Amino acid sequence: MSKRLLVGVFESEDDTLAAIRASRQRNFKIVDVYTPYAVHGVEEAMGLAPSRIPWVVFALGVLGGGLKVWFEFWTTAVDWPVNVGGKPFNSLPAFVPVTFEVMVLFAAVGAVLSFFFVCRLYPAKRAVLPVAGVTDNRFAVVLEQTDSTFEPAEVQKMFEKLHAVHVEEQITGEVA
Amino acid sequence: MSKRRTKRYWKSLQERDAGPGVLKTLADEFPEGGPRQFRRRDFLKATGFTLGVAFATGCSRAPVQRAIPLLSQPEEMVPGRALFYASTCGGCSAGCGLLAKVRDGRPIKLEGNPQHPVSRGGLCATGQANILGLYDSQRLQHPLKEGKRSSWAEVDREIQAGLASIRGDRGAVRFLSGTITSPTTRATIQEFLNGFPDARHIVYDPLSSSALLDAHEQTHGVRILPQFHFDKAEVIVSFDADFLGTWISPVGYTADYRAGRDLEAKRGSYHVQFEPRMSVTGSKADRRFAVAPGEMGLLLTHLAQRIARKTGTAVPCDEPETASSVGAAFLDELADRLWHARGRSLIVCGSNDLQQQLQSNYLNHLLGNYGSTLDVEKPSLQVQGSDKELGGLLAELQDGNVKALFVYGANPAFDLPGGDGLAGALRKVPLLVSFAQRVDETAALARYVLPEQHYLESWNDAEPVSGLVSVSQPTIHPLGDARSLVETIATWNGKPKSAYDLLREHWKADIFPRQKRESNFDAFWDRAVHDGFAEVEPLPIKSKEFNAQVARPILKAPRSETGAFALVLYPTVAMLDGRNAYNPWLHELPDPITKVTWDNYACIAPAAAQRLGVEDGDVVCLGSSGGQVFELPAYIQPGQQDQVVAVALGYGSKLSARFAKVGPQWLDALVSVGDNGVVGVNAAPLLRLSEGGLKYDGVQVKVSRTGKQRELASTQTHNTLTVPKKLTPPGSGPRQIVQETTLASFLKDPHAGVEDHEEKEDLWPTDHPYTGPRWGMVIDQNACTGCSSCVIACQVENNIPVVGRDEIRRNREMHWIRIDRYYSETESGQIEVAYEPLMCQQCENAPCETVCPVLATVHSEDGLNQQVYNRCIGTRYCANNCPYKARRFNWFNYAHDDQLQNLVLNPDVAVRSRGVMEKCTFCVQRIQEAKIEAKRRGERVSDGVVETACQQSCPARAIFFGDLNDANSHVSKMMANPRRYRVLEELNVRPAVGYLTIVRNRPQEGKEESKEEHHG
Amino acid sequence: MARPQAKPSGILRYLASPFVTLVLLTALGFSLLILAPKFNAYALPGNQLGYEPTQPVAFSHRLHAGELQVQCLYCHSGAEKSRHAGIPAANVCMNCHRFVAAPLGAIRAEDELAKKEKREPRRVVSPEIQKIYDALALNEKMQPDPAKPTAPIAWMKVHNLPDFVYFDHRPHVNAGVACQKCHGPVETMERVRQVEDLSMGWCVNCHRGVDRAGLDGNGNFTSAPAPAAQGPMSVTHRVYASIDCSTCHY
Amino acid sequence: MAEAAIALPQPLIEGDKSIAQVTHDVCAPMEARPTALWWVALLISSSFLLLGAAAIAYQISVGVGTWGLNRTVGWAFDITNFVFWIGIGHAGTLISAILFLFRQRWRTSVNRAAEAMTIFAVMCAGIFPVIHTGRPWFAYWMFPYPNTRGPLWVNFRSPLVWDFFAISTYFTVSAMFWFIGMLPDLATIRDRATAKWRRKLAGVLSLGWNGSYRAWQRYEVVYLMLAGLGTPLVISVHTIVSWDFATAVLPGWHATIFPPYFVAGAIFSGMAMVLTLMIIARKLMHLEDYITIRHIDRMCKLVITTSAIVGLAYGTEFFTALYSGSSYEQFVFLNRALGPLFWGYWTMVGCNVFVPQLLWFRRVRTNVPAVFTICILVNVGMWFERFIIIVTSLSRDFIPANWFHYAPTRVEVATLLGSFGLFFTLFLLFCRFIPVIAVAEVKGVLKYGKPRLESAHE
Repeated sequence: MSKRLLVGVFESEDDTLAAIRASRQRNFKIVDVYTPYAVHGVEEAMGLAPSRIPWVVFALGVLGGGLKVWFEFWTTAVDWPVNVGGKPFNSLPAFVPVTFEVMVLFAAVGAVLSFFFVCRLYPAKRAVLPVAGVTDNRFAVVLEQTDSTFEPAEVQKMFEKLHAVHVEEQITGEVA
Repeated sequence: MSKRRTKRYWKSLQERDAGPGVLKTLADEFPEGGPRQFRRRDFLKATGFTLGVAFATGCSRAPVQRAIPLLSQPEEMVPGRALFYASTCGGCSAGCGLLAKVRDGRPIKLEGNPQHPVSRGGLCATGQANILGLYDSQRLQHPLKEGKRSSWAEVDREIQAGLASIRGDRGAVRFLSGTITSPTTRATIQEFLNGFPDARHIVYDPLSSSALLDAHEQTHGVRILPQFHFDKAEVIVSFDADFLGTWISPVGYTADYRAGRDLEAKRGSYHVQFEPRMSVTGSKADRRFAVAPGEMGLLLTHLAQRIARKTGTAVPCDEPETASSVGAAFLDELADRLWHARGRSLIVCGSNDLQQQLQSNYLNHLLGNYGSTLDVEKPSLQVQGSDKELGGLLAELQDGNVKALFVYGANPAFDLPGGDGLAGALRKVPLLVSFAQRVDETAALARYVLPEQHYLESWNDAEPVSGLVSVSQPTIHPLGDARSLVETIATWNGKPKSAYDLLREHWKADIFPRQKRESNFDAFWDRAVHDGFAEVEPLPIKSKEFNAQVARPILKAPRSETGAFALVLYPTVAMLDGRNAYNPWLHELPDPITKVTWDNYACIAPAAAQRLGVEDGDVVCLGSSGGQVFELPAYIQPGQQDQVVAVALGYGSKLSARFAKVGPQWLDALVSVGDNGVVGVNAAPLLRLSEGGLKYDGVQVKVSRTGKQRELASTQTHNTLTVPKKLTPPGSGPRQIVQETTLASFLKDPHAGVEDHEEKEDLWPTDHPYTGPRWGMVIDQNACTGCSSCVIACQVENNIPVVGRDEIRRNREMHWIRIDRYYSETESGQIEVAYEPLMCQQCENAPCETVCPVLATVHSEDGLNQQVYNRCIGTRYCANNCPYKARRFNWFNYAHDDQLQNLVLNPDVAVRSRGVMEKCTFCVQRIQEAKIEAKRRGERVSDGVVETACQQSCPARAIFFGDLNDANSHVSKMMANPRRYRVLEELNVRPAVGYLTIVRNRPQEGKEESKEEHHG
Repeated sequence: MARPQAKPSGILRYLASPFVTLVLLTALGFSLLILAPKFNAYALPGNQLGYEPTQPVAFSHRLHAGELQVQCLYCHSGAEKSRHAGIPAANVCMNCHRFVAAPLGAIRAEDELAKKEKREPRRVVSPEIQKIYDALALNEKMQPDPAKPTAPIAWMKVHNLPDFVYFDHRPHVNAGVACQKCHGPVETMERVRQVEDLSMGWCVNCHRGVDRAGLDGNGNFTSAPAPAAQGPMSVTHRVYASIDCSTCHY
Repeated sequence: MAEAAIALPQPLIEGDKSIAQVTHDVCAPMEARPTALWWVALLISSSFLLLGAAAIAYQISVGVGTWGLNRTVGWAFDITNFVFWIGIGHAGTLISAILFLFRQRWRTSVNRAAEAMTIFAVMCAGIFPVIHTGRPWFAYWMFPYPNTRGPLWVNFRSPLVWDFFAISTYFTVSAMFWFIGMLPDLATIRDRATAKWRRKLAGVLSLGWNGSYRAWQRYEVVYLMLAGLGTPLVISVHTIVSWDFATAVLPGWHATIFPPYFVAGAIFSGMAMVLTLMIIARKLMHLEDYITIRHIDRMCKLVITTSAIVGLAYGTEFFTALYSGSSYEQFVFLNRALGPLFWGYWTMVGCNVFVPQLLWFRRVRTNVPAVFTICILVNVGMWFERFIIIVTSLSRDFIPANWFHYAPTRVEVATLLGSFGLFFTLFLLFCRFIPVIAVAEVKGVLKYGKPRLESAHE
């Protein structure tokens, strides 16, 4: 299932933002935007929904902390209670530091893994770039030619007006 | 199986390091055969049952261990269970009773025999340490002829031939020995000497009390040593007699002394000590005066004159008193107290000066102490040496008149002042035979060296006190080809017999008739062997009326050269006269007073040191007028007389020439003992044999700095409870680590001197009720004399390694129990000493436990602070967090490569490897054994069944141990004693160890009750 | 066309699947978690589960303890009164083997053979039992032969514990723990084999179980459980297995 | 223009760089052959590393006895170094996490290096708790894993177990934070690399990052999450380290002031170390335009702030001791100031309290050599702070008979030098192989302080 794409390449973030806004205005389907750094405002311009990762992180943090406090209680007061320095078997206050650390560890590892998972990032993944330089100094706006109302030449003109350095058409089955 | 033969496993480090050789060593050690009467110990052939001698010879996946059962198992012998044999300590001539704990055929621990009348349960540090001598791999294994290996047959033949020719020539035969208390040995020697026309047995003691005996010869007509009864004395005045430390029979005297100060019975004797240096005894004295040795006679005379006036007898000399450093007022008061307690007082004098001893006798006579606190009817035989006879022998030797000299239990070439001259004279003796366990200085000169058995491997006896005959029995098959003296002499006498037969014969003939209780000799003998001693009629004494005429007043102190110091030579608790110089445990034992190990040194008074510009560890040069020069590190000793330099005897011995590599060897390890490992410097050349006596304080020396340094290996560097002045927070006094009071205050309020702390409430309700026993300990600091016997007892019991001088210098000693020693100064300038034995306090709220990450130290249900060596990873956090610093860390793998020496290891205690923490466990192995045995019998562990090693050995009975949950146990009662406090109680760690205050019999210091001083 | 920038190959590519990685990692984690407690039984040095060494004398526990029903404590009498159960001294063997020198079958066969050959039956001694006689240096008349040296039998120790563990047979035997509980069905074994791993967890879990539910797991404490006030070391509470460290480590 | 310049904040990056220039400036030195200076530096630092490795190998094979510790002083150089390095590590997380949360955009020039420093410092620190044990081969027993001993777990009441968890969590989170931050830059390297190995390696590590904004959006969220988690974490780590002492009974350790005192001290020493490294890096790597005098100035302000907190803590300790009425406590502090280690105490006070006062002067703050010297002194002072706290409290605690001194051995000194060797070796390798400056982040702040001109791209 191939797609016809139109890629506009820009040199500055302001131009890119303008191009995104213009495309949105015209209801073009923006496949993605490629930038060398996190450009502020693209999110709103593209109309992306907020990420749900924070919820995952929160849940994992609660889970980690809960598991740990249970584990500490179980090991010291249930499984093998030992008299340590005359302290009670369930020395809850002393369990706080480790619980906190494990909570943070679960949350942080969860955050990173879920980020990798949702972004489909994994070691040695083949990087697919729309055009060269998007990790250096180029900004790319990728539009999908959804239907016949999409006129590539017109869009190219629009991009060029917004100082696009280069506009090209691509056919692919893979670009996400 | 062969395929897997790549990996070697071992059961213990000793085995790993030794490999298959272990088996060989062990086989050599337990040779087959042996005298018939040892049949019941034949199990030794097969020792090594299950654990003792299991060995690994390189093997399969599993460590191959063999279990070798006995061929025929004696009834009383169960592998893994200890047997106790009553015996007599041969460490010195005091003759204390001991029980040898034997596991699987080898003695592993010596304990005091509680029934023994001499020692009554205690055993001193040297006695405890003697067991290491048994397993000394440098002990002589066979006879030597001219330094080369020989055989008994050869030496017997040659010596007998030599003796025959001397007998023919009517040549002089001399037998030189230290005090021999064994009646059998004495009789055997006498029988041997009787076969020669000119033969004499000469007895001398390197730590001589000859003058004491000579004085009694003059005053009582018999040369005896009276038995002292310190328990009966209410006032004890000691003139430089270190009777709690090294003098004659310290263990017995300590027991007596403690009985006389039993505060539970409201008894508190008054002890005054006059001495030039700080001795163990002086440190316990209620009033102590640092007096130059020359002044001692004056003081005796001054006191005698005062007492004489009170008796109304003619004062021997009424010249005006020469001023002394003590002050007339105190002497008046002392005379009053003595007079008040006449018949219940005791004067002892440690000097070897006849005149002083005569004065001392005279004082005792005036006070009516003979017959009460001094027993001449049942005298002590613990010291018999005669310096006069020694002098005679030395003269004979110089003249070359002695044809044969036998030396037994003595090392004249080392411990007499003769030096090279004496060595030359000894060399001139055509037949010089030395009976020795090791090649000492004398043996090195001898033509024949005959290996003498250790007292734990031979039969012997002793009569330390007239009428008390004590038995020594073997506890192990002899380890080498040694032979006991009596067997050797019996062979020469032409009647070769075993020591056992000789002993029985002698007993049947001489000892058995002296008693009437038993009519059957075998029953008498069995009982004696079982008990370890027999009480019989004392030897008859024909003493005369006291002859006061011989005690002439001493009116003048000897004049001293200006700028010179009086040199005082003294024995230490560990080394005595040097006979223990081979023993690393004793070298590593901190001196009770100085806390220095592995050295002797020149003790100098603080003021004198300041004058000389000398500090601790500065090497000073001692030069005598005779041109002798000694270099020794200085040690600043508080409480020492200003014009005195004190040096310990017994060091610098050839026996110690083995410690070059003692301790861990690593990058920064310093060889810090002397050449060849010799420890210290021999000070014996500075002794003087004059006026018929060995003089320990007869030399004047000039002291000068050398500019060299020698850091002393001390286990305690801060000596008082007051912190340095500039670091003292405003308003804070000395730390209340040790709490003390005076007798008067104690009698008013037994709780006096105890700092109270309010009971702190727990944050949480406790999860840990102690429903079973709860072990606890109480230490009576008033009873503790600092003798350090507990330290060695603990070391033997708990397999504590020797770390060597360099490690001690780095403050890494491993002793689980240490005795902290603090000095304090009274308003009158008297230096007082407080001892505080400190081991793990087994805190209920133990700070060490909370911080261990791996649960290697946790609390047991009977209140012990357990330390699990195999779980420990060695973070040392517990040791840091221990307020008592009672924990010890294995910084290295300490040497366990001497296979023979390893036989002393207690099989019930793990040998710790490097990197783990260890500490006092309250002898948990003994607790476990008692618990299991009690449970087997369906009983509770009854009070007194578990005795910790330190408690067992304590001559002063200062340690109480038991179940705190048992209200009737001794320890519970001591815990409830009003004198009880806890160290650092304010930290609320709740130690299970309580301490009882020190009660000093002197006026209270400060404002309150300053006039109170006389007691009931 | 999109330009692939880096081209992973082979195994990397396979591993690159995040799903595979995740599954593998999870599986690894779980298997470690599950296997860890059993690790000792398989790999760790010093563990001798299944150890069955050849003994110097082919002594059969199956015959003695199984068929002949000799009590364990008859030979291993130390178990009652000492830390070590002990291996019997040769004189204990001689209590029976003074008279029994060979299996009955062998003696009968010799008897018959002798009858057949019309001679006195010879004394039949099994080669294994002969080893005991040799150890004790006995001559044919069962008398010590002074010419021969005695030589104790060096048995192979089967159940070994590390140096830092102090196991004591006494409390176990006296509390009524069956020997088989730790040593397995010795009465069925020709040669003794180690059937338990003797790990600390194995000891501790048994101790804990006993404290909770008695020796048989049914609350039977042999004698009545002690009133609480008397505490764990109480006399009546004979079955009490402490899990204090110092029970075994000192 | 002049008006605009006044109205706008000063640019964070100097030299009016274009985006491509930024990429080039940071990446070019990595792609070129290493300079001789770099080789010399690596040679020196790696020889120290080898020395330290030899010392550790010797210590592990022979025993902890090769250190100057004794039965009174059970910790000294080992734990001093541990706390010192952990403290150093704190600045990295502070700059990347806390300053990120506070939207301090000037952090972008320094955060990469600071985070790297954190990780290397934690690695240096992590060595010491392991090697200080008597049996390091059993150090893993601190982790509660199922075992054949019952199972026997660990003591969760012990601060050392807390430490174990805190440090491993801190290391993991810092490493993840660093890696996530580096992801876009790795992609940049991959895409401009000419060397095959570099392209391959960066290709594997960059996880297929392609600058997609959908990823950027989540990236920003995760980065924020990690910063949010890292901030309490960094505070907890040094708090827990301080509890190693504060939960103990020793006078001078047993103090509630320790957590804030230690955290402030950690940030203090960390900032000083960041400054030290940045000053070296900007010279060596010619990054003066990115790490500007203004960066140094701001970090100096942080140093003086934390110095003031630390100084206050020193004073508070004395006051608390005085006020406590406990003579042990009072003695310990008198002993610190006037006892045998007085020189160490006054080195600490001088370097940590008095010397940083110079930073009140702007002229000092903008004088690079002066700042460099002050920072070195601060680190010396902070090392001594830990040493003094540990050793003086241990060497003279409750019972005078136990008092003993401590002196390090050659092995300990070599181990300390080795930890510096490890740190600088790793840092030098970092400079060579990883962009020292967060390229993607710097690009984001390029326009900061520049007039936004419509025709910026003629």
